[in-house]
Amino acid sequence: EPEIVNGPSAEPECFAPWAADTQFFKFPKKEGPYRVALANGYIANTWRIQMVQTAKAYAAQPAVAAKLKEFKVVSTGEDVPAQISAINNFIDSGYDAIVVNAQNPTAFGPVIKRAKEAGVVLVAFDNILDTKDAINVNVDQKGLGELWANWLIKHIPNGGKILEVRGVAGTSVDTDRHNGIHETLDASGKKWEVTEVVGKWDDGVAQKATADAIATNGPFDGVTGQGGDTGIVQAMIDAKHPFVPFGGETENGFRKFCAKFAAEGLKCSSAGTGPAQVAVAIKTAIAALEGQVVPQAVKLPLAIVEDPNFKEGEDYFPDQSDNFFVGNSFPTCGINFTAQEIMGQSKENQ
Amino acid sequence: MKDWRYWLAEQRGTLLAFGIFIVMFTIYTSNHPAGFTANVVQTASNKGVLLAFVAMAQTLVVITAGIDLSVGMIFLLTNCLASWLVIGTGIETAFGVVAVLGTGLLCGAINGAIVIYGRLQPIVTTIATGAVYFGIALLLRPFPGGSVNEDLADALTGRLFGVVPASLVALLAVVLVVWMPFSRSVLGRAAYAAGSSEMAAYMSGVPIRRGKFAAYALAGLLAAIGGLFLTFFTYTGEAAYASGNAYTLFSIAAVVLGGVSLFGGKGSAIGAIFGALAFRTIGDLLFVFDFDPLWQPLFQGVILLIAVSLGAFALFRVRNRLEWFL
Amino acid sequence: MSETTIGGIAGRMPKFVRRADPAVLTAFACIVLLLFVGSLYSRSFLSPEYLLQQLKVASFLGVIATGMMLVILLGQIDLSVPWSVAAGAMMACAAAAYGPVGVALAIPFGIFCGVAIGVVNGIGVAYLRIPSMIITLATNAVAQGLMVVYTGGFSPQDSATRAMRYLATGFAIPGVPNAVVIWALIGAAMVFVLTRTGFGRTVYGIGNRERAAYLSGIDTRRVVLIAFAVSGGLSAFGGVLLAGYASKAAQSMGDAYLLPSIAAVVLGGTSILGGRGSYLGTVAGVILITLLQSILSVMQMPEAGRQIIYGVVIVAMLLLYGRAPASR
Amino acid sequence: MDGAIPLFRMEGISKRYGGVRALEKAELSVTPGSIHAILGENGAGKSTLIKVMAGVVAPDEGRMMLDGSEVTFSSPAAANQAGIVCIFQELSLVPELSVSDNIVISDPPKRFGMIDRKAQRRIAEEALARAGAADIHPLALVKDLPLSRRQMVEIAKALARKPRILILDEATSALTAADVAKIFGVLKRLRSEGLALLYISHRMNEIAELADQCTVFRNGRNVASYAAGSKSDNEVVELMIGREYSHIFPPKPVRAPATAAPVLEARKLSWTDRLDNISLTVGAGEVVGLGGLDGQGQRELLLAFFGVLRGLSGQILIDGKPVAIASPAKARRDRIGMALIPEDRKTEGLMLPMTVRENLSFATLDRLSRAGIIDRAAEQRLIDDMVALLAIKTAGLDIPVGALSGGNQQKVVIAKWLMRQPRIILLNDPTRGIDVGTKQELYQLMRKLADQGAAILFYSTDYDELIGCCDRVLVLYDGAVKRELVGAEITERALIASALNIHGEEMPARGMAKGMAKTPARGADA
Ligand SMILES: Nc1ncnc2c1ncn2[C@@H]1O[C@H](COP(=O)(O)OP(=O)(O)OP(=O)(O)O)[C@@H](O)[C@H]1O
Ligand SMILES: Nc1ncnc2c1ncn2[C@@H]1O[C@H](COP(=O)(O)OP(=O)(O)OP(=O)(O)O)[C@@H](O)[C@H]1O
Ligand SMILES: O[C@@H]1[C@@H](O)[C@H](O)OC[C@H]1O
Ligand SMILES: [Mg+2]
Ligand SMILES: [Mg+2]
Repeated sequence: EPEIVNGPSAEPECFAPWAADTQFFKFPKKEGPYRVALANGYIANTWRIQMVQTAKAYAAQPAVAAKLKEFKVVSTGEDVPAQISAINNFIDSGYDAIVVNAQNPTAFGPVIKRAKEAGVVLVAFDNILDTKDAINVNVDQKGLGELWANWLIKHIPNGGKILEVRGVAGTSVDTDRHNGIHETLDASGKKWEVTEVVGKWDDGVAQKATADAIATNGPFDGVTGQGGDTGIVQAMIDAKHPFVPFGGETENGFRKFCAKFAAEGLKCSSAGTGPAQVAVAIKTAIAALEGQVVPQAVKLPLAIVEDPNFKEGEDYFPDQSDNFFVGNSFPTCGINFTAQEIMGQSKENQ
Repeated sequence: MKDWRYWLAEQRGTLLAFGIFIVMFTIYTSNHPAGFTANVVQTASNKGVLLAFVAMAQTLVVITAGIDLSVGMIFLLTNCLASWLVIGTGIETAFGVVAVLGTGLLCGAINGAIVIYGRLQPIVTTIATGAVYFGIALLLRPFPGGSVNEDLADALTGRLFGVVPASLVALLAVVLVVWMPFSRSVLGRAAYAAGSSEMAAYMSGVPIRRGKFAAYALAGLLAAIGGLFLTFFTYTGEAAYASGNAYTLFSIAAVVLGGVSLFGGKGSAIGAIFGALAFRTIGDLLFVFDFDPLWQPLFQGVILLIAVSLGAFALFRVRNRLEWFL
Repeated sequence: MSETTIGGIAGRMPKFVRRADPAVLTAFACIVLLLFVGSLYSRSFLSPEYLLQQLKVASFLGVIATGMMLVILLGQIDLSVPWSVAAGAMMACAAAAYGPVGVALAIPFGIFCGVAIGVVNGIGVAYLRIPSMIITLATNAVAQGLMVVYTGGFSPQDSATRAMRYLATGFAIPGVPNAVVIWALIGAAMVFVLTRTGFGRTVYGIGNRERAAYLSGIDTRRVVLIAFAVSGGLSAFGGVLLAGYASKAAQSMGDAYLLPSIAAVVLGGTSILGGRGSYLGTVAGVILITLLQSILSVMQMPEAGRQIIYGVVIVAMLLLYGRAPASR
Repeated sequence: MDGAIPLFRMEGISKRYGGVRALEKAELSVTPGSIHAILGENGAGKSTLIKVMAGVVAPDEGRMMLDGSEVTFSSPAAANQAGIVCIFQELSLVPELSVSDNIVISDPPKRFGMIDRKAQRRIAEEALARAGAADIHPLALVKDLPLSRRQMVEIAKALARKPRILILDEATSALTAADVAKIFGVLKRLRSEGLALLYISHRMNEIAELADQCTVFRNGRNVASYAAGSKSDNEVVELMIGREYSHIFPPKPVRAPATAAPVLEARKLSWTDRLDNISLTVGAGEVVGLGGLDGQGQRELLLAFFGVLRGLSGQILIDGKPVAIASPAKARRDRIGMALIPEDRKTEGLMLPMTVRENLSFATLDRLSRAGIIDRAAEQRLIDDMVALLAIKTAGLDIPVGALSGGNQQKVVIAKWLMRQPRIILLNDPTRGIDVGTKQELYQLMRKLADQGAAILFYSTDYDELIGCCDRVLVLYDGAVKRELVGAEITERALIASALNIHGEEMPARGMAKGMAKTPARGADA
């Protein structure tokens, strides 16, 4: 059970508190090296694969490796109870810290209780936990929606027709982003007509939904999409829809399009946080085990690139896969992976 | 042939599933860093029991030579409902439990009514009703959340006398209260008979419609018991489409591992329970072996492939090739 | 729509339509009804662009459902569709990373990977007599595992080749998307195989009574194996087309095709028990599912409502024409 | 016996299936304490009639009276309730359930609302014993029993329901003489207990032995009713088929001793514990019968030749050369040219929902196709030939074969193989359930095929057939050939003696022998 202490935290640049009222934890210092586990849920998409690869690479960095006795990763799939059981097993097997990408933000109450009793540090990232009893390494999803909306407001000064391609219904990530977009648009005082379709964070689904929307409700003056952005642009190209301002995530494919068609009107804001946040989460866990002060909720910086700043070889990689998420580094935390080195790593190792 | 040989022949599927489970679970616990402890068993049984309930549900329908692709969605729907209703005072909680179980029963009854009285094919009927149930679940819980009577939840996911997992006891109770009476009732036999040969059963004056209807309805009930336990296990409700589908597909795998014939008329829910527990242990094995994380899904797939292929060994004993086609 | 109208229309139609099952005709009537409903909602619903666009999207499902139908006619099922689709797409794109030869072989290689999955399914079902419902589930898991390993370990190339893009989105015939042409070709081949070849007859025969087919001197196991291989190949080809459409491959590409492909086949009047069904029905089923999905999508209804309507409409349509005959 | 008051009466019953008139104003009266036989050729409407009676099929018109008051049955269960119990040929046993489950299936004994398994077993054992089938274990699964045992279970099941009216639709068609004898004993006892029995069979001798009253059906109508024994077999058959009838069996040729190597030969064939060192030959032009009690390995022997069994030891030779036949696909190839008419036409011979056309050409598709594509004109020609050759009665080639009557279905099975012009024809009890007229055609066909050079191996449960058709008969007992009967040696007495594995001239006890000995169809045999 951590002590609740006053800030600031160690490495305040990296461990930025989420909000002014965020609490700070100080766990009893444990002697290293530590046994740390990563309990992932879903595995079968590029984001997650990239995340797992980054976690491995981070744990293998000499400075980090020196602090770790064991680093174990288990992916349990979409099933929440399986993930809960995996965490319980980690607790029972005496791991010191467990890093979680939670399948469900609210389902881990019993596990959090148990971790607390056992004195295990629990750090959630990406899909975080609805709790004040575990550490959350958090992306400002609502802020992301606000950012995209502001981008559209800026580029479509008189209001107009917007296509919003949403993510997976029911997830907090989707809801937060959606709310951020709408609150900001409404607050702008301009007239917006928003067509919502569901793209499920998937290029294929998003592409199809976009194509349908263009055919029945188009053309649009601006587009915002969370995930599946490459597919959305592709659908616009296929339908010969004019290029319009676009607020989207950080897929390499999307950024390639943004760079290529900027002159024709595809003015993009590309923002999000890459899978490397797992490294921040591990770093936080180790800091907590070392008895350093850490915020209960860490706010991750957004990796933002906006038109006209898309730089080849830095913000996007024309020769590389469309699928990975660019922006894999958190310089403030000393985490500087490029996505390609992560996704290419085992090839080079061979 | 002696009586016990007939019994053995009848139970072969169940015994094989039991054997597979024991072997896998032994491998698991003997490699587990914590060993064979009450905690480890409790964790495994809490997880296993959920699938076991859904697999029991699937068994009932499969026995009638049908298939229920909506069990996973009923499981989700009742989970979402329970996260609203199973809370508050003892009376309120009890009412909530009854309402949740009643809802499951109703969903199953709707499936049954459409398949039997509407004369539609079960597979596509339940794909469609599954979508409806999921839609309702999403209405109930657009976002994960809600709560449950935690005392009840802890009691049912905890341990009795410090050793016996309460969830296993609950599973046993359901077997005794739902499965045993059903399988020995006239309706249960009608369900088996209809699954084995509907025409013959009809000609023999067996109440096939009622038997099948009961099977579908009880399947809904069992899925709801699963949904209730999911709520106890997670304290919340969530309409997660992928996980609903996953439970449906897993339940089919569990049923087959448990020796229940997908052609109907043969098998028991007990076998399906062991099939479910064995299937769940495949996932647990990841935990005790040091696999590269990226190879884990492949490992699970291969183990599943091997497990489902075990039954094929019986093939080598077949001396009359016509037996392939039974 | 009354029976007489259907009959009247049918009278003027070509022979193969007149001989079609009334269920299939009703399914087409349902399509007209859906279009009508859609047009109430949005004018552009009946525009040629929109309809062609729907047909194009339908053709991916159509290609996949063709394989599914073959397997269902045998009384089996193929649950490995999701990762067969994904593997086809991913492996085709992967091949393109290996120089001009790779680019040239991308499409066949993608299909080949699907065929390989199908062959494992077929061996399991035909030679090991494992129920298809479970062996295909297992191979799906294995295929997923392989793709995860591949993605994590091999710096994947996942952009579609020009040829793939052309197949999915180009226009060889002005106004008709290539994907539609491809579906039509595959459909025509399937109709031919099912109605004119010994293989097709055998498929129906096995679906009705494998024992009798075997005792008629048919190598039923080979037929089952081939059917699964074809199903895997068509799923993978669907994946190749999807990758062409999206210009890239992604892991979860196939997830959205499993249940709809089964639903489409059954909505088209094919018996899930095997041995009965016509390809025309599958065409109707595919169009029905696609239209329904797209109407729900443009209606901007929240997901929950969409799911409910989707389910209710399918049941309603089936009650209209998909009922089994009464027992007496 | 005042059997004059009808217990049950059907008046003006009609039933149409599409264009087919299965029943046309049919009448029937059933009196207690008597056995009423129903005769008629295949498709005459017998089964339909009793299905109406048993609540399986709803009639289009007509009425039924039980004890003088009108009744309608909405389901088989309702008919059961009224005391009408029917033994359908093979449709009404549930294969995955045990024998005892099946016997009590419509009304299992209960305790605390659940099925009382002990009581159930008791009832089953009693019923099996009553049916003379105590050898069947009540826990055995029905699907594991051979057809003849299943029929015995059917009968036990019917008896367990304590019927007032018991209907048997070809219930003995797969039974051996010994079983038939037992069943007849039971039926006669039931008659004396006052039950009304309806008996459908195509075996004239059975009817002669059992029936008190006979009704002949033709084209869905009852064309004649008469007291048993008041008409000669010839007259009866004429009533049934509407034409004169003589010489059931074609004359056998006088055979010259075989010079060429036998077409089909087995040497020391053994398989599990079912086939034991079997050696035999079948020459071109020869009809060789397989006799013996049912279940002595005859079926397995045919399957062994046809490539269905694994782990055979011994040798199979075709034209004197050893061959390995690993599947029916290999067996039917030109080099071997074998055909098997299987035991159960519904599950092994036909694809019931498929059309007559598709079924007929199914085994010949390889020859009818070029590059996999079926030559439809050639297909049509062959089908036309076969339909003509076997006089298959069907409303068209594009209706489901399942809509044909049993006998015509059987003809389709045979035709589908004759289409390949096989050199070796294996027949597994091919006349089961088919009417005398059709049987006669079949016997003639067999002889014709033999004359054209085919080698025929013919298993039958009907001794008359073996006597009438075969040049030689091999009698099997416990998987081994116990005796070979040639030419004039093939007599009923010899068949029975060797079937029971009795040596010399001693014969079984009188009652038994009478049951076994089925008097040859009088007046018909040459
Ligand atoms: N369900 C059905 N659908 C179509 N036709 C039918 C059906 N049942 C019976 N028939 C037809 O009705 C007629 C009478 O059939 P039924 O089975 O009563 O004859 P049967 O006298 O029992 O013949 P068999 O001696 O071959 O058993 C036949 O022409 C048959 O094809
Ligand atoms: N699905 C069906 N469609 C058309 N006709 C059918 C169908 N099922 C049964 N029949 C008809 O019902 C009649 C009786 O069928 P059933 O299977 O009871 O045969 P049976 O008379 O009892 O036995 P057998 O075949 O030995 O004569 C047959 O004449 C057959 O034509
Ligand atoms: O945060 C999301 C991540 O959890 C999912 O796996 O991929 C898409 C991301 O937007
Ligand atoms: Mg009949
Ligand atoms: Mg008959």
